[in-house]
Amino acid sequence: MARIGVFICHCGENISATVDVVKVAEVASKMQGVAFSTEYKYMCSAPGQDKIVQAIKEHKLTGIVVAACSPRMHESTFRKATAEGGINPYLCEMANIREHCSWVHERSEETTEKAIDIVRTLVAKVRRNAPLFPIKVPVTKTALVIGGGIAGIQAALDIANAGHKVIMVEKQPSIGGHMSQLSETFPTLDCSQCILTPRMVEVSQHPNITLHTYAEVESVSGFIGNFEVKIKMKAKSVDHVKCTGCGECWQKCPSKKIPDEFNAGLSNRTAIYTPFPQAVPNKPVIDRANCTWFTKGGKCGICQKVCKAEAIDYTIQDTFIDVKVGAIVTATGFDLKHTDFFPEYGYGEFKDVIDGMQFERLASASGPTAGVIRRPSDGKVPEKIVFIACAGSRDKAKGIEYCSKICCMYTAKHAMLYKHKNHDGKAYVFYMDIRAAGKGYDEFVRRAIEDDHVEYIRGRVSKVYEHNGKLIVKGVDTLLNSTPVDIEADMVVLATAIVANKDAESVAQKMHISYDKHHFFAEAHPKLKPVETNTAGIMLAGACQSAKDIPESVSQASASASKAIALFSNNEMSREPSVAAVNNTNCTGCLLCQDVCPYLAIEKEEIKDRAGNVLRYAAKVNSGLCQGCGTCVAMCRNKSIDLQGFSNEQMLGEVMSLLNKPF
Amino acid sequence: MKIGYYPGCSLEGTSKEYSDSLFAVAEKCGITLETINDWNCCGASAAHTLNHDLAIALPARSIALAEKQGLTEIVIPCAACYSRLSQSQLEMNSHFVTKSKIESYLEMSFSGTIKLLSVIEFLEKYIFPEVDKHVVNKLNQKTACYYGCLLVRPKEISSIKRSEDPIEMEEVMKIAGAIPVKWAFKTECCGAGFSVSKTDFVAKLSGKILENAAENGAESIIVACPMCHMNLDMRRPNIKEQIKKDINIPVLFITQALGLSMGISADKLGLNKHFVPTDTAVKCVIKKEA
Amino acid sequence: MSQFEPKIVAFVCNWCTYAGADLAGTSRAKYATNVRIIRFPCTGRIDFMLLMKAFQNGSDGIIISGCHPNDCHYTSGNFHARRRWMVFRSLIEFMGFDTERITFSWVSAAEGAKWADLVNEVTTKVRELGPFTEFKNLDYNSFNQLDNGAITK
Amino acid sequence: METKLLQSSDIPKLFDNLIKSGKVIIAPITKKSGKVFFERISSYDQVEKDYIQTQFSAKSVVFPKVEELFTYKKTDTGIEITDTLSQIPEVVVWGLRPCDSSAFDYISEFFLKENPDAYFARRKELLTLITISCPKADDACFCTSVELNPGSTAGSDILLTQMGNEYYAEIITEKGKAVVESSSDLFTATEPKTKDEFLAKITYQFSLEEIKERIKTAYDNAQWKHESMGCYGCGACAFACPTCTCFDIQDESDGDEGSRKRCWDACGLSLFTKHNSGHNPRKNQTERRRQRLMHKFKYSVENLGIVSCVGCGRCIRVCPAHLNIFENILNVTKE
Amino acid sequence: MEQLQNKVAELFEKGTISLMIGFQDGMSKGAVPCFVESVEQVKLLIYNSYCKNNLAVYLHKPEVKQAKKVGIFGNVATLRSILQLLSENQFWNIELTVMTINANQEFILFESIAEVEKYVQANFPQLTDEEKELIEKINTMSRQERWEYWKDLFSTCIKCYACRAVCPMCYCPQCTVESNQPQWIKVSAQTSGNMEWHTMRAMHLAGRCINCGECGRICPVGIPVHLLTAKMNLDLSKEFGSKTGYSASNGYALNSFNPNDKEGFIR
Repeated sequence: MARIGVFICHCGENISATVDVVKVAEVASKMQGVAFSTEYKYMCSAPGQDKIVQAIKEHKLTGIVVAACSPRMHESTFRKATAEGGINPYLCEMANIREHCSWVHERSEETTEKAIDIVRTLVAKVRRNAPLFPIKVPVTKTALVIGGGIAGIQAALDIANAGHKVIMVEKQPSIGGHMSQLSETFPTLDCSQCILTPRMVEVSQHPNITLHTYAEVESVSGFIGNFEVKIKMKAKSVDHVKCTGCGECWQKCPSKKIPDEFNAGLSNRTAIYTPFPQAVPNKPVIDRANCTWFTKGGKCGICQKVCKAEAIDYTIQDTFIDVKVGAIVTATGFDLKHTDFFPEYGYGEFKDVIDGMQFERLASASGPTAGVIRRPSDGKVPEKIVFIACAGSRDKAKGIEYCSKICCMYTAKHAMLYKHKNHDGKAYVFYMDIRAAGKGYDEFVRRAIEDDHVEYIRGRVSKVYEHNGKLIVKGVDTLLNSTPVDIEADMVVLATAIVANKDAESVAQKMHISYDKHHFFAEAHPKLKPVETNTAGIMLAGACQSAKDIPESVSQASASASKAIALFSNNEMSREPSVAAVNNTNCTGCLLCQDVCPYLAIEKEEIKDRAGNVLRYAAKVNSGLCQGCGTCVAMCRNKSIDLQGFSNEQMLGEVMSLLNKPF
Repeated sequence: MKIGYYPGCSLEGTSKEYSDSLFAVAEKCGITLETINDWNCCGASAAHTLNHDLAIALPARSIALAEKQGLTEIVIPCAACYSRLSQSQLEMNSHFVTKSKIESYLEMSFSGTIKLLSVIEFLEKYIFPEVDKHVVNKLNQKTACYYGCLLVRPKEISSIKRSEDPIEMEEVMKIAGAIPVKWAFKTECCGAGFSVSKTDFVAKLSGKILENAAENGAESIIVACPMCHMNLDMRRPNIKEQIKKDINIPVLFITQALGLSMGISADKLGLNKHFVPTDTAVKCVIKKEA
Repeated sequence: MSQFEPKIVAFVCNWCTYAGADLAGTSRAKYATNVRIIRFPCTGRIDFMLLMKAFQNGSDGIIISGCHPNDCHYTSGNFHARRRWMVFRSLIEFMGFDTERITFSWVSAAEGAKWADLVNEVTTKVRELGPFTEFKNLDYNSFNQLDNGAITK
Repeated sequence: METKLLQSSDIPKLFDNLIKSGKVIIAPITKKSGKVFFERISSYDQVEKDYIQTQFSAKSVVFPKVEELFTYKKTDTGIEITDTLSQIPEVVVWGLRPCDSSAFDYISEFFLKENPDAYFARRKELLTLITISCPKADDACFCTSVELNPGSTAGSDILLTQMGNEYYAEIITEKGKAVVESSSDLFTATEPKTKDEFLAKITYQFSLEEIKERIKTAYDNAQWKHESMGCYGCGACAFACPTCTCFDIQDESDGDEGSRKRCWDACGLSLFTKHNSGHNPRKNQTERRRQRLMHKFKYSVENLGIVSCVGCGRCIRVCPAHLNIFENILNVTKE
Repeated sequence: MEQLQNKVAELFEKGTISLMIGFQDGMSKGAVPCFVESVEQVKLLIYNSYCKNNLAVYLHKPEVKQAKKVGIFGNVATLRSILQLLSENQFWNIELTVMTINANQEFILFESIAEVEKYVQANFPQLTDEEKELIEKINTMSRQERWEYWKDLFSTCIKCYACRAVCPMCYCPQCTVESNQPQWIKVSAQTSGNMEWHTMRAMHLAGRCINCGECGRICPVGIPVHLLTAKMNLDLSKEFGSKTGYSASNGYALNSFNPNDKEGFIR
């Protein structure tokens, strides 16, 4: 006979404000199999948990139902408490009367009734719970880091320095990511390259790190501790073993008119190229889409002729390698909206309307203008620059409601850099709000305004148009009684919105992690699990999760790394035991279940008699591979497979418990 | 082919020529426009600033009447009316409660299935397919297409794709054999909101529009909104004071321009009803070589 | 008399819709109290028999919801489920079952608002349909007696 | 024994009287499947007139396919038990065949001989059987072989035999009398008549005496296997049979409330004798089939002194594998 | 007829089979399933238009399994059953010798399962017109009519499970209706429970049923249960191109999927 304890949480006021918790507890006490029920202000608090421990002892409880918040929030908490009380933690279930009840309904009879029903269904479930024991699985102590930007680099180094193997995959020919494109960095104005490139080199030379540039993740299977990853090595057309990186080839390459991604299209590159001088590895690849040899079918071939190392090989094909890893850090970064996204600012047609990254390149000593800020149209040094913050960001009409977070800071930085380079130049910034929360950030903005006399105008810009050689910026100053402001500028810099990579969605689907509607990857919990995803063993780092500046990306990367390291600190890990199991006396051995299993966890088992002759065949679940989706359970005709923790009895019990009770 | 027609006050008054030209063009293409019986004011400019329900109810009534009349599509040439009717239908369809409330005011049922067409949608849908047969002339002039505000926003109701930099009218003009100019003030405000209270201000805004059109070499300005037309056409003296420039580019309704290309007479199109003489524009027109 | 309040049982997957419902909570979206959520690891786990049971046990409507196609936490559970529902639905359709009372939907972890709307819509719809007496009366013959072959007064 | 005449045209009146007097009438009706079943009816025009034999026998009026013995409900005060005995009404069965009514003699013996069954007793007590003798038969009928005939009065309260457009009524019991008296105006007295020309002709399949004798030694007959391998083990024969009385007590509960039910069962089903251990003393269909046949002609004779087969032929009509009881019996009793 | 008997006799002598499943003459019903265990009994075997039963179901019988080497004679439905069951990994422990009589009344003894596949695929049957008509009739009913139609039929169901007993595809050691931990379907025969049973049966057979129609033919209370599975098969072949009993390596529509499956009701 079950002796279940029911614990109703007030969650401060969060639940008790709309649900009559006392009544719930009182009704619960009468439910079948319930031996004890009570309510308390904060069940998750230490004294709250202690109540459970005590009750188990005093009332010899055989099952626990905690009616509080979502199990996704505190299930583990209360299962621990249950274990402490001396019974199997999996005999504890949570009734979600907060997210699913008290928070979504007004205080009323119905709301309390609903809470009672929720408790009832879970009591019915717990009555049918069985003790479960964690499953031990081996851990492959190698991490995969996807993306070689600052976040990826940091994560890789941290894990590698902890003595574990790391495989880094970067889709570009060089690691470095966006940070390598930046000129100076706020709030210290130290040179981005100077702090980044040493890290890049460290990665390339680290004994524990295997670096695959110009490569992409093709598919991910398996599960935490035991992922199997297929990596696509895009054909570089250059044998990097032979290549000395001398540079002959790209100096001689005739197709020179290809917009240079690294310089944000402000200059051109050749078909065989390294993205930038400090690239790691500093060896070229051939951009086949733009190479005459590949476009014109075997014409040209100059690079091959000039290469003394005979490293050029046009016949190289894409190849695939399979690796086993225990953890994955996803650091695939972000993308920027480009000026062509803004019809009101010239639809990308005005040469001198540029985005933030382009300005970075103009301001960068290694950039196309060697650090002299010139306007792209005619190379003149602009006398007036207008910076427009929140270009796209925080704009429903543009479909981007969120704040891109770093624009306020880098816009201030840009304005400063400009002023430092041209003292008589005028810089205007149109902004909505200035969001400078961060160490030394607000001081930085104030410096821009007060020391460098950058003119900040609080208002939006409705239009930019060309008028005899100038860019007319039509805006408004909302602090000056909304007077329209027209500025004749030489150059306009849009702090365009940070968006997810174009392929973010497909990447997420490859890894089976969820993502928000803007295709930024979703963390497992907004507060308590900010770097994990809801696929165990896959962590997030950097702007692939949301807009971030460098320090944030780095700290998140280190956090992810620490998660991986923690995982690697044991030879085997224990997994949630809610996996499928076969009752092989009933199993027909039709094995139709084999094909539904996405993890190939179902095998064919021989049932033998004592003499060892095969009597029949039956299905068998490999609990190491099974992830507990239960698809096989629903399609097994005579219910010979069942899912621990969500068994047929439990689920049916839950449904039946709603029997003839008025909702 | 029969399409419903909601005139609104302007097209019966200040911009009669707009409706004349619309009818002329439609007739050419074998389309009869059937006016909604007992239509009423759309409530533009006043209602929605005073009383939300009223602002929904006024247009809703006209739409409900149209439904009663068995119309499935209505063309609404006036941009302001179009905006109000669409807004009303949108809210009626998306808010069950509002709908029942308004229906009770109107004592009429409202299905909200009727298709509302702005003049541009109308041209695209019914005139373009016919147009090759009928276009006999090339306008042969640089035109600045001016959209104003109501035609392009809000995006929930507007049929225009690129609200900040629309191109639909340009498409029409190309068909009519004109040369649309690139210019910056397509969607700037003409000041209509203040046409009674702050005429100087209006003149200033409209002036800037004319100025920019002129700078970009426009020989005529094409509009699809009675307000815009009034401000750009009627206020020239006042504008002159404001911008210290005398600009005499004629302002044509899109339907007038199209009409010309179809060889409809200037008078029938009401081109003689404008303040700024339109003959300069009419002169440019040449026969279309076969 | 007071208006009829339908009983609606929602069979949802843990990773998308359950989380979506959580989000609806954290964002304090308000919706009808008529729904009771039963949590499954995946839509693939939802056995059609449970639907029959739910109706038999007096629910007037059912919601089934999980991850959008391609978003399944287990990669393909929802695809299998989708097929199963396609078949199941046409079967009960053929048996004259009122399919209006079963609503299938994809609600992702990010769609708290959609969840709230869904619940409200379904509640309104089922409220209009009224109690599912058709099913509840199955076991009663024309004399309104329990039809088990035993003759009673 | 009284004999009377009843005009066909008066039958509806008879029905009305019976219903008015609060009796429940069970009579043959045709379902959407085209098959004829005994069901409760509210007026004579629902009744099927042209049928050889109903799909199932009339036993369900005294031995329902599911008899709810009682229901219980857990309340705050304790446990409520509702007995269903009081729910049993007065029932008149119309239009069953002589073989069926004779079957009532056997099942009554079965249920009432020692420690009588309350539910059955009550139902039987309130039951009146108005039998109609068989005007036609099919090749499954073999009542004559079990010493009955299409006009036998055994078990009936009234036996009607259609003669043109009037019915010749033999009033056998007091219950029968009561029915007649309740509508005395409809019945006119008449001399006893001979029915034979109005009765169906039934092929004679075997001599019961011989079979009863031979089957005593038939248990080990090798032929059993061949005769019963075809059996699917569906138990349809038992459910259709007027004398099969096996049942199974089932509890259906949801913890707080539930009911105890007596449901039909059949020795043909593989679960019938299956033990919890998984062991099954009747391990295959052959043995189950043998059990059924032996019971009809041997065991029931030993236990109650009655051959529990009335030759209605239902098991033959419903058998998916076309097994034929009298063919089987003949084959397994051959020397 | 002689051909059949001679061939089988031969097979017995060669020791190819130790048990033959066919038909024998039945006084009342024309043809009765018959199990021949020796050459002597071979003369019992007959073939006539009454031979409708799908004998494949008997292949699950323990007695038959024990025989190891089994000969079976049957129509296309029987052959399809065998193929479908092979695709479900059954019969790994019996050697099957399959024979049939084709449309021109010629006796065929298949040398291999591959041949059976060829024959079946060449003579792949459609639903009978009568079945199609009935389904159409039901489809054209209003929803309420359909409900009432089935309700009336199911009310007479006595849960004898004859439909299951005759179905070659129902071979679970323990059927879900017999499971009482948990009890999915009530034991007592009541309409709702009956409906559950038939829904479940149809679902479990969808994509596996080979349309032999036995369940409908034999239902003691005359419920056309075979229509449910037949309808399922129509849909499945339309939606997913499933062909049951088409080969010994048949795919199963409900354990596979296509990311582009089109359905009109999920929102």
